[in-house]
Amino acid sequence: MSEQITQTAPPTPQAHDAPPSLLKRMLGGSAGRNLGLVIAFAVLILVGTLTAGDRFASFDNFVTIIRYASVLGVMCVGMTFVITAGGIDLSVGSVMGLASTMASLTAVQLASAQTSWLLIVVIALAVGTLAGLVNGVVIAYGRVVAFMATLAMLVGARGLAELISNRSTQIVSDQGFLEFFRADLLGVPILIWIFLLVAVAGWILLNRTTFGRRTVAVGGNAEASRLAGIKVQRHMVYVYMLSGLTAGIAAVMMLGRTTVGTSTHGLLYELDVIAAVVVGGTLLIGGRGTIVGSVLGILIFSTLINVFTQNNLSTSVQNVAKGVIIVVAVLLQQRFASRGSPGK
Amino acid sequence: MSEQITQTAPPTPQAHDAPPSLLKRMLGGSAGRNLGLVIAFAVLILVGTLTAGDRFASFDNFVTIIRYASVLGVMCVGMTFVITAGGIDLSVGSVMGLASTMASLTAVQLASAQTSWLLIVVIALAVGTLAGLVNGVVIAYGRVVAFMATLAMLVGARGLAELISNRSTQIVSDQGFLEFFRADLLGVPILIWIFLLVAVAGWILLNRTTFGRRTVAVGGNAEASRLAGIKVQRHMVYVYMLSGLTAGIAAVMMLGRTTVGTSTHGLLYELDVIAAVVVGGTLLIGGRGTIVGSVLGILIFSTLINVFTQNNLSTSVQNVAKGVIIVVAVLLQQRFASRGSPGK
Amino acid sequence: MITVDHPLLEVRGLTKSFAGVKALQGVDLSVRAGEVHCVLGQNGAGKSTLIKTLSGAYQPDSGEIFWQGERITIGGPVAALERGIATMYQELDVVDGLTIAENIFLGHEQATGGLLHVASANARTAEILTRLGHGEISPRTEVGSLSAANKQIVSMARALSRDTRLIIMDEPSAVLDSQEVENLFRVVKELTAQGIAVVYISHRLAEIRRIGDRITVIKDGRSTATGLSVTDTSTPELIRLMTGRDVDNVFPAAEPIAADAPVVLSCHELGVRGVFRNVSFEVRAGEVVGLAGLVGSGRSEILEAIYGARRSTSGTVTVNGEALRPGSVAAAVAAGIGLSPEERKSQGLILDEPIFKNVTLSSFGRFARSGFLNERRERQAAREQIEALELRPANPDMVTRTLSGGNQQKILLARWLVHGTAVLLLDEPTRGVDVGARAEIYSLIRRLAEAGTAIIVVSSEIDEVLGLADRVLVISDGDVLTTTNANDIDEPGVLDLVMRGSAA
Amino acid sequence: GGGTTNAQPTNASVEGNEAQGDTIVIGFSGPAADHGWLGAINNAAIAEAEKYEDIDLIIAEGTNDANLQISQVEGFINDKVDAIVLLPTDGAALTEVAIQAMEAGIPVINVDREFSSTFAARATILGDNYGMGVSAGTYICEELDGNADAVVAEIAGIDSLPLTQERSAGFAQALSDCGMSVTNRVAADFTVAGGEATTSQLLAAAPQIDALWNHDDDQGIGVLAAIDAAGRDEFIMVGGAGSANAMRLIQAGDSVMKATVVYPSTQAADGIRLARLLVQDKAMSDLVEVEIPNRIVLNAPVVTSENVEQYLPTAFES
Ligand SMILES: Nc1ncnc2c1ncn2[C@@H]1O[C@H](COP(=O)(O)OP(=O)(O)OP(=O)(O)O)[C@@H](O)[C@H]1O
Ligand SMILES: Nc1ncnc2c1ncn2[C@@H]1O[C@H](COP(=O)(O)OP(=O)(O)OP(=O)(O)O)[C@@H](O)[C@H]1O
Ligand SMILES: [Mg+2]
Ligand SMILES: [Mg+2]
Repeated sequence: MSEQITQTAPPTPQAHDAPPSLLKRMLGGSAGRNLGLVIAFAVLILVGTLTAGDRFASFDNFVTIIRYASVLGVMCVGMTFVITAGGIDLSVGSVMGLASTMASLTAVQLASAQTSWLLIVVIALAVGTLAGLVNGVVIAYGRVVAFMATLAMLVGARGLAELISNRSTQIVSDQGFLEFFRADLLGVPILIWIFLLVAVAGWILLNRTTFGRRTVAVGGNAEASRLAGIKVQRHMVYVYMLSGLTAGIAAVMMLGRTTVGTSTHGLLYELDVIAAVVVGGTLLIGGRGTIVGSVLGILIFSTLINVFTQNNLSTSVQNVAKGVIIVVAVLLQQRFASRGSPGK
Repeated sequence: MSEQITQTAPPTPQAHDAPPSLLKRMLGGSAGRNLGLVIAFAVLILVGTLTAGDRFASFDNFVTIIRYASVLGVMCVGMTFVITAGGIDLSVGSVMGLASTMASLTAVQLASAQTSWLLIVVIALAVGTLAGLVNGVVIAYGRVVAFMATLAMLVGARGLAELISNRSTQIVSDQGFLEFFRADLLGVPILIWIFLLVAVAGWILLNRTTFGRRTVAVGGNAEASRLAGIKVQRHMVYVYMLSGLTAGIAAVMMLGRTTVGTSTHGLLYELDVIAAVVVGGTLLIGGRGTIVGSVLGILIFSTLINVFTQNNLSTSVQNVAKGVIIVVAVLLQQRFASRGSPGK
Repeated sequence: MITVDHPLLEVRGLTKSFAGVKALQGVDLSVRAGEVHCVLGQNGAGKSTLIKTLSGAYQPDSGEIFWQGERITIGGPVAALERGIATMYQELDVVDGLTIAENIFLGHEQATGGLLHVASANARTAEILTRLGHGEISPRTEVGSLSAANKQIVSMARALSRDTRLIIMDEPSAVLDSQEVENLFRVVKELTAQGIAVVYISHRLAEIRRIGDRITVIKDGRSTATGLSVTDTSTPELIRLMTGRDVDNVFPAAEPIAADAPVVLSCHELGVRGVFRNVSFEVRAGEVVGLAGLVGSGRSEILEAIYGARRSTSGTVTVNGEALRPGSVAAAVAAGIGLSPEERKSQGLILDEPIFKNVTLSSFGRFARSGFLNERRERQAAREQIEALELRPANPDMVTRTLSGGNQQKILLARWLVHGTAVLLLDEPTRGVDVGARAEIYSLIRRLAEAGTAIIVVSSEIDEVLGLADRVLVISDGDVLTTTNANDIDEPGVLDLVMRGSAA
Repeated sequence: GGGTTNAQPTNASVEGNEAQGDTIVIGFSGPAADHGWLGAINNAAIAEAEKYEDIDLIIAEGTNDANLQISQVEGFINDKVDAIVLLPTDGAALTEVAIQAMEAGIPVINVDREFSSTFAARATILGDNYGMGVSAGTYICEELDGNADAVVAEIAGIDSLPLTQERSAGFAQALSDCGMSVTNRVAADFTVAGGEATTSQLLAAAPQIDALWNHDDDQGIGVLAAIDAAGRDEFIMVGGAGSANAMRLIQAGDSVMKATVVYPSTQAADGIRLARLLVQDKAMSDLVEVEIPNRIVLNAPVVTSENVEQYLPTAFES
């Protein structure tokens, strides 16, 4: 297997002299790795501008695109950690739904009491993190394959959300909450600022901290990491908690965006989130992750939807195109990345 | 030399004589590996009988359970090969929908012409196999990660099915077709016979043929298989074609069962199918697969639904229970299997 | 010796590069029927690449291959196998989920119309295993449950299952103990007696002397000498041909340990149920203790239990007077124990990460302030060790995967040097490492000991254990048979003990 | 029990119908109640059954998979229930099993999504999807005075459902009758989030809109959230299905929401009642005809600020 990897995507020649040149570092670094994505994104914007003109290429429209991407984008940041660590989290969509339901239910029940709307936020984040904790413990200590453990959470969390909400939609009427999350700051919606904040925090966490280093190490070789003294199981739990936390943040954003909490929030989001992260260049087998790539990945998807809507094309056509684009993007990604992912 | 024997079965000190006893072979063999499943299944039947009595424990009810399982079960057989070979196929549900749409569309358009109903069958199988071919080629030769390639097919095939059917449901009115697939043979519905046939054929193919050995080998160690002279890429294509073929067979069965072809057939089936296969004991990382386990896995799921329905429990409760049961089943499976799957 | 018009296999001017790496730059090789032809060279010289082009796993960029005088191209593994070239690869190439018989007939299954003949495959496998001196292994055994040594035997059996003219063995003895190596040699002699040629790759020059007929030396992708006679070439000359310099292939002399050297590590009645029991010994500062024994005797497990990578079920481990929590690697590392594991690639390194991150894997936390890493300082610390150990290439940003075995081993040592350890556990520190790097690692281990580190070495090469260690524990089937000064016992002595131990 | 369609009904008075009869077992199966209207359908059915002591309701609710729903109906047949009330996930796909039930002597009441054969149901209760589209279109025609240049946007529900297609067809027909047409159309998925997401895209694609029809008031919450976020109020919006929430907005009159088209959420409840009458050989009161009708199509009235008081009490909560 290890040989296949080196074969599939030939390693770029590496300079033997100690500090690689700036250009090489750029190309070998995130700009180079993301070149395929940047090209894909540029082509998409070009197509949008050509087919929909000013309606597409307007500030407001870009805000629309990014605001749509922001809820999913926040989850992409958490998912990037999980996948980099060699795991997968199929439950993010469901957990987001569950967190939104729990938080809005509290909001509705406390509508009379004079509690701060921060409580809504705290509950959503706590529910998300808790679900992540359960995922992490079952995977790391129960040694259940991540795919199955989080699939179980996907099914279970959705059921739980339906049960506690009795399948009804909870409308949040707390004005403080709504005003905050539906507001603009410097002409840009708060949701986009939150997305930006989470992405930047995620980038720093992954690339500049010991937590990020551990995540990459565990995903690259869990056994070697364990024997080097890293607490692999505990770290995996943290990583899933992080993913749950971002699902909780996404739930708050969704509450702000739609004003309601319901068990149907986040349906099938896991597929879009995973697709964006992998298209972005994070290796599904672990050991390599890029937040910039994940953000570009989700922006590409949401621009795609926008371009199609601008041109009045049906969801069916969108789906066919999306399928093709996923494959093409992964292929491009492999071509431009310094190392590709193996064929399985 | 005594070491091999102690090595093969780590915990207990073993007798030194070479041929293992019958009991040991049983426990180490498929019965032992599936013991967890058999226990789970037995418990489920017990619960059903205790809570719903004769309504549950009747021949007709068992036929209902198995007939429901048969459509999914056929796909489980194909999926067992894919997962054993180290891949994954998220597209089976969509491909089944696409095949049912294409086949029923032909049937509707040829209603006047006097073509045999075998054409419906042939088209469904061909569409399924073709989709599998595309998956296989993109994965094996394009080296796109299986998860992404088949996710793209999931999205794309559904879109295509909607496009060609213009989203309308196609009613098959060919009497020959309907009579055949809705008939009973020896008091048992044809669909169940087909399921049985596919399962037996799959068992033989996996356990008694070169193709099966190679599937296990490719999933266990792709590079070693290549060096042993196996054409790994070509084999992967065959495996995905097989999965597509079973989706095609399932489409025919679905046409027989519902009399209609529609793009909504098979929605989310991939999750149930994969869950059943993995709960059944096929390793998600490849290299080990069991058809008997997969069949037991899907029967457990369909019995579960039946027991819940008999007891008037809501889908929400069902979902929560299903989530718990997936995790417990995988844990049991690991305990009783001779080797567990790793934690990621 | 059979004389024929043409050599069985002849290779001229073979080249092969991988995107930027010139692995082969002109290799000549000529193999006669019935001989054992040894290929020598340092790590990364291109030996495995050479044999992979012969087995059809790689396609050469240029050069000619002649088979019995006829020019051929080997298009793929099947083409090579059909001509009668079978290969035992360096990386174990067996499939864990299949039985021994299934592995052996993989790719040429005994079948009609795709349907397998399980019984006949098992019967033929049993025959081959018996011929290999392992008739006691059942052909139905799943390969995943075998030890590395037995997997090597399966690999060998696979080569024999075909009608072969030439068997290529890429470091077959690396995972074998001396007893198994004897067995291997017996089989090789049988094969050559039947006119089958063997290409044999090993870093152990003593083995070459015992079994080889002729030698080809490869250096930096070029054959620097071909067809040397084993009997006419001295060891120093071989080493010069391989490395381009003189290497003292002797173990560095050990200073006697100071009488007042403190006990650093002490194990008291340590045991892991079903694997080993009642292991008690002490290691003092500056002392090197060797664990000798056959493959599968439990030596790795003892190291793992000390290190907390495996939970001990009885006994205690004490470092500098403090008892360790069982089953906690983090506690062991914090107490100053370091482990260089047996499987370098799968247990030791993150192959796709740069050298410096592998070097600091156990200690990167130290280069961080409230969680934020300072990569500059980290790289600097790694660079110091890289230079001290003469790790090549000396570029801390190089990806680890491309390094030779010896240099990868040095990364693991560098890791613990950066971290700073009181106790160093070395499991097979020279497995697959070439003569030059071996000598460097030996002297490094000595230097570390002299600096006061307590060291435990496990090696399948008994002479290595005896040469490196001050004191030796002989282990068999999870029992410590004896503890003695390394000077008071020799290789036959150890083997004798082990034999009697396992017979008892 | 054992109702047959041949027996003569015995009573047609309201009091007679309310009187307790033999206990009957009714099987009810519907699609996954994954959104407000469907939830309301289920809840209303359960509430209706609870009103009668002589009804024993078995619920096999909640699936969008025809295969599974068929096996649920098979289960009812195995259990020999007295009647089945079925809201099929796909009318055509459930037709055969419904016929099977009818052949086994179990009357089937078809709700909302119609079977493809008249032999599959003893009685059919439908909302008027096409009529909904027509009502919405007609209302918009009137409000915009048939201005042919007006920008009319449509936010559909799940596009692959026949009911969505019927609604769109009715809408297009009514608009074309007054010389107008749909300029922008997007399809959501009946969820709040889907409504919000598609609407925000739609609003970006259409900078100026005159009227907007949203098929479903559940996804309407999301649609309104998106409109609010975009700060748009230049158009009138018409809803669909008629949730209490939507009606309250119409009543308040301070949003773009001006009207909604009712799609009764009481269909399954009516189905339960009909099933009971059928099995107990009763007739529908207020009809002269003693036999239960084969087909009942419910009205799709437009609710505006003028008549909202009348509809609000029976509207469903999201
Ligand atoms: N698949 C590959 N891709 C890129 N470089 C490779 C590949 N395989 C080998 N190399 C490089 O080619 C050179 C020769 O490697 P090779 O494995 O043939 O050495 P070797 O003589 O077998 O060494 P060792 O004694 O450690 O087994 C090395 O520099 C190695 O890094
Ligand atoms: N993962 C495992 N599960 C069960 N038993 C094991 C496992 N690993 C090793 N063993 C058993 O433990 C004993 C010691 O094995 P091990 O291979 O570590 O010994 P060793 O002396 O280190 O030999 P080697 O030279 O191969 O490293 C053997 O009987 C082996 O079969
Ligand atoms: Mg080599
Ligand atoms: Mg060992």
